[in-house]
Amino acid sequence: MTPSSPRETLITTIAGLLDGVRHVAVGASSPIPAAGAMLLRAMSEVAGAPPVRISILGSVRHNFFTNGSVELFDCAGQGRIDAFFLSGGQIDGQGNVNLVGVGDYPQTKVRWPGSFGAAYLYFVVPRVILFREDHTPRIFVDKVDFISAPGTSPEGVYRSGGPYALLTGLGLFDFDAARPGFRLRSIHPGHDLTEITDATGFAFAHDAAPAATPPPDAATLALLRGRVLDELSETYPDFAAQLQRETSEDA
Amino acid sequence: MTPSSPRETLITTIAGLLDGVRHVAVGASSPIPAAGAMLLRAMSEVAGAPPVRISILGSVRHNFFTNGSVELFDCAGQGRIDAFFLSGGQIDGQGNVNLVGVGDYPQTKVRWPGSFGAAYLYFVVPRVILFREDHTPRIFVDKVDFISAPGTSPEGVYRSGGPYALLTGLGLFDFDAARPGFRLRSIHPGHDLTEITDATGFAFAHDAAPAATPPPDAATLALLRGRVLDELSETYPDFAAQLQRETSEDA
Amino acid sequence: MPATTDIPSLARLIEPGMQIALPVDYAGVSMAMTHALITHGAGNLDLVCVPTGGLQADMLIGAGLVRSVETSAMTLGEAGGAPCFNRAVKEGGIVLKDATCPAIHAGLTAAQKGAPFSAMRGLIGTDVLRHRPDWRVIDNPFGAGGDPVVLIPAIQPDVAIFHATMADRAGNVWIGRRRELATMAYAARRTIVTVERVVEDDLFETETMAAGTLPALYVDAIGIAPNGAWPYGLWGGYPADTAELSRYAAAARTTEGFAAYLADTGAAAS
Amino acid sequence: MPATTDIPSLARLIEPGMQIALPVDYAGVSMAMTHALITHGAGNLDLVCVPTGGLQADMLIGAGLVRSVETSAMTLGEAGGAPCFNRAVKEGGIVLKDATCPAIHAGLTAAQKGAPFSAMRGLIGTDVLRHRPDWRVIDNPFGAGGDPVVLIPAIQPDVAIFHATMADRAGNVWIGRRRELATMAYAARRTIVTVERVVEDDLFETETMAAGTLPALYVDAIGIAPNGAWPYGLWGGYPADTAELSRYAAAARTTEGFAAYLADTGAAAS
Repeated sequence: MTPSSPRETLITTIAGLLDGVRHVAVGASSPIPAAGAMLLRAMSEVAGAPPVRISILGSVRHNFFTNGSVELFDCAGQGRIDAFFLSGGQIDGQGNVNLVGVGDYPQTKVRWPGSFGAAYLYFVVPRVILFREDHTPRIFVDKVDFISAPGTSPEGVYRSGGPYALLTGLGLFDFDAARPGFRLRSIHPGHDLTEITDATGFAFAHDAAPAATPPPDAATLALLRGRVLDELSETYPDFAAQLQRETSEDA
Repeated sequence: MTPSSPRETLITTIAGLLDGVRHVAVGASSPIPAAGAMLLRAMSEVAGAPPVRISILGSVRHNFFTNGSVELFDCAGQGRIDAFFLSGGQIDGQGNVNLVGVGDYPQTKVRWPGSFGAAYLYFVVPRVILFREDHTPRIFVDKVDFISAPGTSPEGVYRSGGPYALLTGLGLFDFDAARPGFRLRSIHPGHDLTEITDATGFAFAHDAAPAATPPPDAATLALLRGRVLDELSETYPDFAAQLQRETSEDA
Repeated sequence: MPATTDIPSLARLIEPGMQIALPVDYAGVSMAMTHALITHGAGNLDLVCVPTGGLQADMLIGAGLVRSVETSAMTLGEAGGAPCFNRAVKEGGIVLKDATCPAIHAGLTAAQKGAPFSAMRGLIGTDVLRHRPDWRVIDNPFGAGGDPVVLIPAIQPDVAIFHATMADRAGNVWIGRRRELATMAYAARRTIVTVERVVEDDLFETETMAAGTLPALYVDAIGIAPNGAWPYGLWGGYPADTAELSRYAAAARTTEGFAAYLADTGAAAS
Repeated sequence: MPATTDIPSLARLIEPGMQIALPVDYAGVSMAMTHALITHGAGNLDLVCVPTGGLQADMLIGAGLVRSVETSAMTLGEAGGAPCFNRAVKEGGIVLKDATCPAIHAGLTAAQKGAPFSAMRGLIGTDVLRHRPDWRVIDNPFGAGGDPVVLIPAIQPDVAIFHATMADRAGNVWIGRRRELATMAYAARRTIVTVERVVEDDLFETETMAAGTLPALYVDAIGIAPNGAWPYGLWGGYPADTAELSRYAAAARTTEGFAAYLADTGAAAS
C-alpha cells in the first residue's frame, strides 16, 4: 500500500473529531467531511460500536429526511444532530465565520454565496467542525468583515452548540470558548509551526513543540481505500476518482 | 315524490347559505352540513358554476389534505376556507359559543367534549354557520357559561371571520356583527314565531310576520334524493339510511 | 432503532409523571398499548391529545393513571362523550388544560423547530385563553401598536405513542399523509410506535414510499400489533368498530362498568 | 385547477413588482419558466429563494428583472458563484436581504399558518440579523428575563413557481418528500407548477401516492415541461447537467457572455 496522502490524513482526522457522535450532517459539496463521516461509520461498524447516522444534504441516496430542506434545521433544533461542518471565506481568532463577503456590506468587494444555515446551526449543533483545506492569512483573519455566525455568545443567549475544532490543510486546532480562541493541537506531516504562524492572521495558543497529526494506521487506510471509497464514489464521483489517483501506485 | 322532510329543508337551506363559496370544510360527524355542502356542489355542477370543494374532516375519501390534521387550520389561516359549521352546547345572543360545559369551569356540572378548533376557526373563516338541530332555551342562552369562541371581537383584534347565520330545527337567523345579535330570517314549515321565542333564551330581532323557510323545489329534491344521497351514504351510511327512511313512500 | 420489542416491554418505557402525546382517533391510536400501559401502571401522566382525545385517553383516566390532560376535546365520536373523562372533570380528579386544535399543533411545531414558542391568531377573548396562564399574549411587534397575538409555548412530550401501518427493518415507519404523527415524533423526546407489520423492503428504496415515511431517526422503539388500533380504525387501513366503541361508552358510564370492561378486554388482549 | 397552460401563458401571470418564491436547486426548479419569464419581461421582482438560489435567480438578475433577493445563499454549487448576482452585488444593482436557511423557512411557515411571525433561535450577534431591520428581537416572554429571541415576519409571496414530477387531471401535484414545495404553495397567494407529465390516475386514489401529493387546492396553474428542471436535476428523477451549469458559469462571467448564453439557450428553448 502506498503511504497515506495529505487528504487521507484529513479524512482520518475528521473521523477522530467525530468520535462518539450518533448523527452527523454534511453539506452536499463537502466530500472530505463526508469521507470522514463515512470512515467513522465504517470504523464504528467494525468495532461493534453504536451506529453512526450520516445525512448528506441534497443527496437522494444518503438523505434520510422526508420533510423537505427544513428538516435539517428542525432536527438540529431538536438536538438530534451532534456534528456539522462549516467552512468560511473568513474565519477569525474568536471563531467567527464569514460566508458573505469581503469589504463593506452590502456592496462587498468580494461576494461569497451567503450564510446558508450557519447563523442557526452554529448555535445549536454541539460539535461544529470548522474545515477549510486552504490555509492563508486572507482566510484566517484577525476579525471577519461580516459575522455570518459568531464563535461565542454572551451569557443569556440560548446556545447549545458552537465551534469544536478547526481543521485546515496545515494543522488541527481546538477551540476554547472560555478564552475564546484556538489552540493548535497538531501539525500535519510535512508542515511546521512557522509555516502555520505565517499563514494565520490571528494569534493562537500552542505548545512549544506541537504534536504531529497522526496519519491513518494500516487498518484505517484499508477501510478508507476500500469500503469508504466505494461509498464516496456514489455521491462524490469526481472527488473519489481524484482521491484514488493521488494514492494509486502509478502516481 | 313524497314532500320534503324537515331535514331536507335544512339541507337545502344550508346549500343556500353556502352559495358562492369555493371551499367548505365539514366536521366528521356533521352529516346535515355535509349534505348541504354536497347539495351545493351538485347544484353548482348542474348550473355550470365554479366547482365547490368540500373537505370532510376525518374522512379518508373526502379529505384532500395531505399534511395531517393541522392542515385544516393552516388552510383556514391562509384564507382558503370560505365556510365552516359550528355547533354548541350553548350559543348566546352575542354569537358566543360554548363547547366546554355548564357551570363553573373547570369542574363543570355538565362537560361537553371541548372547544376543538372553534377558538381559532371562528376568527378566520369568513362564513361560519352555527348549526344546531335542537332548539331549546338550554342551548340558546342569554350568556354562555364558557366562551369557546366569541361572536365578535373588539376593534384591533385580528379577525377575518365569524358567525354568518344560525340554523336550527325551527328557523334560520342572520347574524349582525355590528349590533351584535341575531335576526330571524325565516321560520321552518310547521313552526311559528311564538314557538321560536319560547325556545330561545336570548332576544333576537325579527319582522312582525317572519317569512317561511322555503322547502326544496322539485329539481333540488331530485338531486338531493339521488346523487347527494349516494355521496352521503359513502361517508354517513347510517344518516343516509335514516334520511331515506324518513322520505320513502312507505314511511 | 433496535429490533422490535414486545408490547409489555414498550409500556415499561413509560415512567410515572411523564408527559405523553397521543394522536387523534382516526390518525393511528396505538390501542394495543392501552392495556399494557394500564397493566404497567405508571401514573401521574400528563396527556397531550393531538389535538383531541378519545378511547385511549379515557381508559387511562379511568385507570387512574392521569394527572392532567391537555386537549382540544375529549370524545368517543358517534358513541358520545368520554365517560371516565367526564366523571374525572366532575369530581375534579384531573387537571384540565383545555386548548384548541391549532394551539396543540402550534406547541408541538415550536418543539419541532427548537423554538421557544409559536404565535397564533384567534383565541383573544375566549375562556380557553383565560384559563391558560401558561400561554402569553403580546402586542404584535410588527404591528403599529395593539394587535394582540397569543404565544403558545413549545410542547416537548417525554414520549409520543402511536400506531402505523408498517415499519421496515431499519426502523423507518410509514405514516402516509398522517403527518401529525411525524410532528409528534419530531417534538417528543422519545417515540414508541406499534405497527401492523414489519416489511422487508427498505422504505427509502423508492421516492414513492419515502414520501410517506417517518425516518428511524425519530423512532426509539417499535412493536408489532396487528389490528393494533382496534376498536379505532387505521387511516387507509381498516374502519373503526363503532359497535365496540358504543359498548365501551355504555359500560364505562359507571366505575364498576369500566372496571368490568377493562377486565373483560384486558383478558382478551393478553 | 383548469387544464394545463402553455409555458408563455404561465409566465404572463407574473406582474411587475411581484414577490416570487423559487426553490433550492435540487428540489425542483422550474427552469422551463426561466426563459419565458425573461421573454415576458415583468420586472422589479422581489425574489425569495427557498432557502438558497442558483441558476434561475441568477438568470433573472442578469436579465435585469430583479429588484431584491431574499436568500440564504446564491450559488451554482460545484460550478461556483452566481456571476450575475455577484456582479449586481458589486454594482449595488439589487437590494440584498441576506438570511439564513431556517429563517426563510420560518417566514414561509408563519404565512402557512396565518400567523404574523415565527420565533427562531440562533441569529443573535450575527451581521445577518444586524442587516435585517424587518426582523425583530424580543425577550422570550416565557423566560425569567433576558433570553433574546428573533421573530421572523410571515413571508407571503405573490407567486411560488416550481417544477415537479407529475400532476393529475384534477391538478394535484406529486412532490414526494420535497415538502418545501408544499410550504411554498401554502404560503404563497398563487402557485404555478410545471411538471414532467400529467397522469390519468387520481393521485388521491391510493394513500401511497396521496402521501406525497400537494392538493390542487394550492395549485393555480400547471404547465407541462418535460425535462423542465434542466440543467438542474429533478429529485428522484434525473441528475443535474453539471457541464451545462459550468458552461453557464463561464459564459455569464461577463454581461456579454451572459447575453450570448441567453440568446443561445433561449432560441433552443422556444
